[in-house]
Amino acid sequence: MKNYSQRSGEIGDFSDIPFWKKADAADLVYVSYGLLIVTLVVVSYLLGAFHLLPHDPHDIRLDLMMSPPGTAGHLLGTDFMGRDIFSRLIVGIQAYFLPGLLAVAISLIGGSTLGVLAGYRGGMADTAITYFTNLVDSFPRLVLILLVVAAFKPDIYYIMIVVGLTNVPVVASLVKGKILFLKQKNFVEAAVSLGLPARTIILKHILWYNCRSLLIIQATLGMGEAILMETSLSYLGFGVQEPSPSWGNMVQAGANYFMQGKFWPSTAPALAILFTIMGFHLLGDGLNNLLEGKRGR
Amino acid sequence: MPKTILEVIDLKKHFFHRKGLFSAFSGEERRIPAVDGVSFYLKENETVGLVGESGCGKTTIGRTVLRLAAPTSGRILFDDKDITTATTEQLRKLRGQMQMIFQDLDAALNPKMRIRDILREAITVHHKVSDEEVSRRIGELLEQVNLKKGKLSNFPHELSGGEKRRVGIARVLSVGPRLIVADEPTSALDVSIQAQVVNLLRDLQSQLGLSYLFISHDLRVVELISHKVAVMYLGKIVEMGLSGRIAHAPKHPYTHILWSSLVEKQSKESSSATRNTQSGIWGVFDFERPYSGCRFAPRCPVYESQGRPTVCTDPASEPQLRDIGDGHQVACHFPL
Amino acid sequence: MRLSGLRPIALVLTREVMITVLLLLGVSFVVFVILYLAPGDPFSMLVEGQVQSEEARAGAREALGFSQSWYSQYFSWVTQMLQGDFGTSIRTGLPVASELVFVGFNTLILTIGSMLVTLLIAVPIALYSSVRGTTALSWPLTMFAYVVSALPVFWLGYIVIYIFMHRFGLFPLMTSSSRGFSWLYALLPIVVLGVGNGTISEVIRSLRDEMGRVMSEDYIRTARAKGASVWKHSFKEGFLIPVTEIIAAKIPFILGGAVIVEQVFNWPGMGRMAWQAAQDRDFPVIMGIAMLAAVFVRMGSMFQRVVYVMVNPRASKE
Amino acid sequence: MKNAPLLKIEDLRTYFYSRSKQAFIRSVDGVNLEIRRGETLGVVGESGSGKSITALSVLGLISGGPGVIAGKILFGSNGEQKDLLDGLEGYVKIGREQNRIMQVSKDVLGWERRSDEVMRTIRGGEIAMIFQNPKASLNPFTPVGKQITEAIRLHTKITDAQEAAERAIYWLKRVKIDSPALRFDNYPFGLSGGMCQRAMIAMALACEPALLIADEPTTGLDATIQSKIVDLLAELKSELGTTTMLISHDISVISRLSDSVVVMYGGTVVEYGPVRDILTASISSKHPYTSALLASIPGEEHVRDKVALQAIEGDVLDTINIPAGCRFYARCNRVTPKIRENCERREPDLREIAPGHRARCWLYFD
Repeated sequence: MKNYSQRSGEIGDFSDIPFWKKADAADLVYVSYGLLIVTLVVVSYLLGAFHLLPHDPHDIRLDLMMSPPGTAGHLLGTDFMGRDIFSRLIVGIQAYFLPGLLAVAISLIGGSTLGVLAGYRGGMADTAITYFTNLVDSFPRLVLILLVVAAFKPDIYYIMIVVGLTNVPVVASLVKGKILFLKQKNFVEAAVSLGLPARTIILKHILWYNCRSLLIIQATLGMGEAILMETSLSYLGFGVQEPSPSWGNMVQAGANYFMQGKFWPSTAPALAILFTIMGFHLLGDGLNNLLEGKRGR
Repeated sequence: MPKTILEVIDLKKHFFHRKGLFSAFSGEERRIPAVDGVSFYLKENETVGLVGESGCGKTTIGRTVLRLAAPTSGRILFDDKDITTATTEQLRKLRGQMQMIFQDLDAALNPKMRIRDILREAITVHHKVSDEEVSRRIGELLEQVNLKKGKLSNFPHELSGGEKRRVGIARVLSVGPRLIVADEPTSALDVSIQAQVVNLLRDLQSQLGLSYLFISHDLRVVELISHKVAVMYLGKIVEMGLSGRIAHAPKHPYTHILWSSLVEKQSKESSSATRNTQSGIWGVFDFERPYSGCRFAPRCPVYESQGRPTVCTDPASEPQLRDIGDGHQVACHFPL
Repeated sequence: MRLSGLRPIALVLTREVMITVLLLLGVSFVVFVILYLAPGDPFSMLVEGQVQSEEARAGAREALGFSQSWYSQYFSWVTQMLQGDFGTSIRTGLPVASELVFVGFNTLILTIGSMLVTLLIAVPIALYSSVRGTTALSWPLTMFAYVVSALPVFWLGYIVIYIFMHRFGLFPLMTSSSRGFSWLYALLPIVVLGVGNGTISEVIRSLRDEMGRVMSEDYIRTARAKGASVWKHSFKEGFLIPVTEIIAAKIPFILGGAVIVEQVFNWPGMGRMAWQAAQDRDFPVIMGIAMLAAVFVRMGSMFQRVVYVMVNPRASKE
Repeated sequence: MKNAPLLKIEDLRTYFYSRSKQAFIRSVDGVNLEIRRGETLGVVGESGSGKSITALSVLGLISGGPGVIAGKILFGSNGEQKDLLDGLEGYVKIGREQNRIMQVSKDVLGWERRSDEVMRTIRGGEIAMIFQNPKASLNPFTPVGKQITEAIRLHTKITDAQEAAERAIYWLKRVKIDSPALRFDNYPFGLSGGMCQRAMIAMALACEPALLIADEPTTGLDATIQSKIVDLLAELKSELGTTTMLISHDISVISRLSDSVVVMYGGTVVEYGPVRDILTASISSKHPYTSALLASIPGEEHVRDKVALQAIEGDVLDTINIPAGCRFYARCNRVTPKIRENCERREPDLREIAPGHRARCWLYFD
């Protein structure tokens, strides 16, 4: 059974219907959850940056080694060196926050530039960008990162530059697609024929009005991607190195104890990864549906 | 004697399609002569209609004339000035005087902008104008296109087709053009709304002294609104003249077929006579089919009834437009 | 009829092979540039690694020299590679090429298996939700997809290993000493990578959207209007083409995931080897792996193109 | 029974729902019409008048909720009369406020299943349909001939592939496609729009349906091709005598091919009658919408005298916002003071104003 009902009263002016009534309930839940996660991440980042933590994350307490969650003062327990897991989780955000923003910035700026070049100018630029996309797609991202790590040094910023660069084609093709859609509707031509300068058309009409939601969504997805990459590489031992905490190297450090049935040292960061990445994904998809109206009529 | 505002001399616009990735090396290209040597002129306060089947190049002419696309060869004179090689910046200035109405209702309307902002932007493109002046101009434009003020704060998707078209026209008028290329301005609209738009365009012409290049496949509308009509076939004008003569005394077999197909649909009993003139019309209409001589010959009933004269298919004697009196021009070896 | 049907496929294949060659050259160039710019001149190390004997190496050093221009260095390296010489591993001293065959095969099994697992999970969900729209089941299914896509695959691996170790008393790690190929050893990593490669929700979404788009095409309406099977008519465009596209597009992601899963399960594949090589700065190995991975990816997209051309009569005309 | 109409639609309602406006789009809102055996019924109307949705509702091809919510579609091809919406009430609950439907609960999936069951033998076999935009309406992945063969094998006694193929070629020839045997193997992308529409017509007629629904068969084609398609339809009509429901916004097409005409506006029928009464007779005895529509089409006299067209003021009715009174009231130029109140408040019925001629207008009754 599906229910449909019309508002009683005068139809005609719909502007007084609040946006959350028009939207799909699921999307609102997605976006609220996503925003909650983003807020938590930002707040935790700031807490970590100013060292406002329950415990010093580097404070080794051999007497408290492997205390289970709930031990007095240690909400999530301690790890194999007796360090507070909760504090280390908060500090772990330092590992990906700024590098992740860098990756997102690279992909958005690079992607919209190339996308505009390919979509607006077309021709050779388009062909070149297609090849660039194919080239980037030919590398598994992680293999490329391993190569860079081996050649230079295992530095999280190097890794994030690669992540950002490899996301450039994704953003570029989306921006290009949008421009081609607008072109197909003669929108760009109409703007040119009105006499608008190319700068206004590209910056104001294309990027600002028509690509902004797309870019916001890509930013959230890109951040999720960056977190995944950072944690994966730290897990593999190439990202953030002990004793600096990262969610990835925390999982790795807890792995041996996991097999002994002591779950918490690796489960806490793993769940943090799960819920955070999910938050960014849900935020992206929810925003996509809200702003672009993928569902319903 | 009204001044000539637009003159097009032997305009050609060819599109090149590369056949694939490696064709750049092999030089294998597909050439589509969308516009293949077209000449005509448009006087001030006059309307020239451009008709033809889809894909015959009429829209391309409109775009090229406004230099939205660069011509392959030929010359375009606007106000006796050659704009064929004008720079982007020169063109941008010229756009204050020549405008285009697009077939797609949404073309002129940024979906994320309110109608007021769309009009404001258009008003301020070419002139620096104060805010009061902008609102005064907006009010004036709304009156000209007969649109309610309440619509100003709406977004484009909240408007009906007719309203969108009116906003599009208001946007075009806001820069104060003298020449408007109207590309199928009524085809996306309902019959009852079409009539409103046709009337509006005619009123605007008499009020503002506009000149129209009116592109449409709707023969009745073209006949109604145009002073002169040019009939296009495969990138060429095959007949041109006063609209009444084109409609009622066509000389080119193709023009005859176009107009009789209108009557055909209506008349209950299609006479065998008209049916005969249409024989052979099933030939597919496209640029890729090779032809030599007259490009209409493969579909031409006269060519058939004359016993396929060689002059029609001789590459050396492609029929050219020639005057047969009263400014009526036809490109046919055997005019009706 | 049959033969004329094969011609476009052959054409596409040649085209794709040419593109692949071009892209592999590009890949090798990117690899070269990275190593060329890296500190400690790893590229010279690499070229040296390709030369077997000590005397020859000295000769090569002389021949190549540090003063030599970058393009001749690149050229000589590519020529060596084309002759099947990927150099010798710095760590083991063995020729890289023969090892690549072994690890490549292992990873290929892992990749193909995981792809199948991903599709087995994603396709039914996508079909269900594209046909049924929103139902009571959509919410849990969607959530499942999101959770699975955000799940760190290494941790998922631990859980699975833990369960098997404690519940079934099995130790599902592929150790170097293990002889033979136990199906369980093979199956677990495949399932873990298939579930945890992070692409499931995207696969579901793109399949569902594509199916939905095709279902609203005019020709599907025609099929319904004439009483024909909608599935039959939508199969090619709504299922076959998007699935092959997904396979081609997701291979790099699965290969990336393989690096981690092979690590967790001690699977002797490319990923583990790449990890080891990155730690040792064993450039001949890591390069060889990068090239091999690129070959895998291109093979996937070649497969997709061939299917597309076979299915779409229009594509073969172009 | 013999004189019963082939298709009789009673009070059909097909709604859609706009989430953003929280309101129903009342695309088809109480349509009544009938098609007699052997006749061609023309359905004229502008966009949003509900003409295509009515046709799709008949075949049960509406997707998107709530869809068909009320009415009867009586179809009787071989003796018995069958309601194609039989049992619909079991799947739909309707809530009204002041005689207007404001709530609908529908078991959409259940109804779809049930409808597919009822329609299984009807679709393609008893009722065939051709669509606007023929190029997109043919499966681009299958040769044209195969698509026709499929229809033949589904709905006729011919099940042998070879025989069906021969039959398909016969029909391709019948719709005047030159070298039909060659075209048989062509994919739709290799054919022109006119050719595709011919193939669609062949596919629809190959199963010898009792009713053919042609939804805007000429729209989007070039003028010369349009007239050729109309010629073909006229010829097939005289040869086969297939009962046809012809939907078009193009009045010239309707007037050429139809015996009776239905004029639709804003989701209802506003006028019904023989074609000569409605599309050619004097203004006096017609629905104001019909006469205004006819007047707004450019004709000989406009061109000759260079006079302005008589446009209908205002906009096409938005079927979300249906007024309480006459749907055409806001745009009507023939409201008299005497009937004004009725026009504004109450919707008129579709009533007979002359033998065989019905209109929905207060002008003709009080």
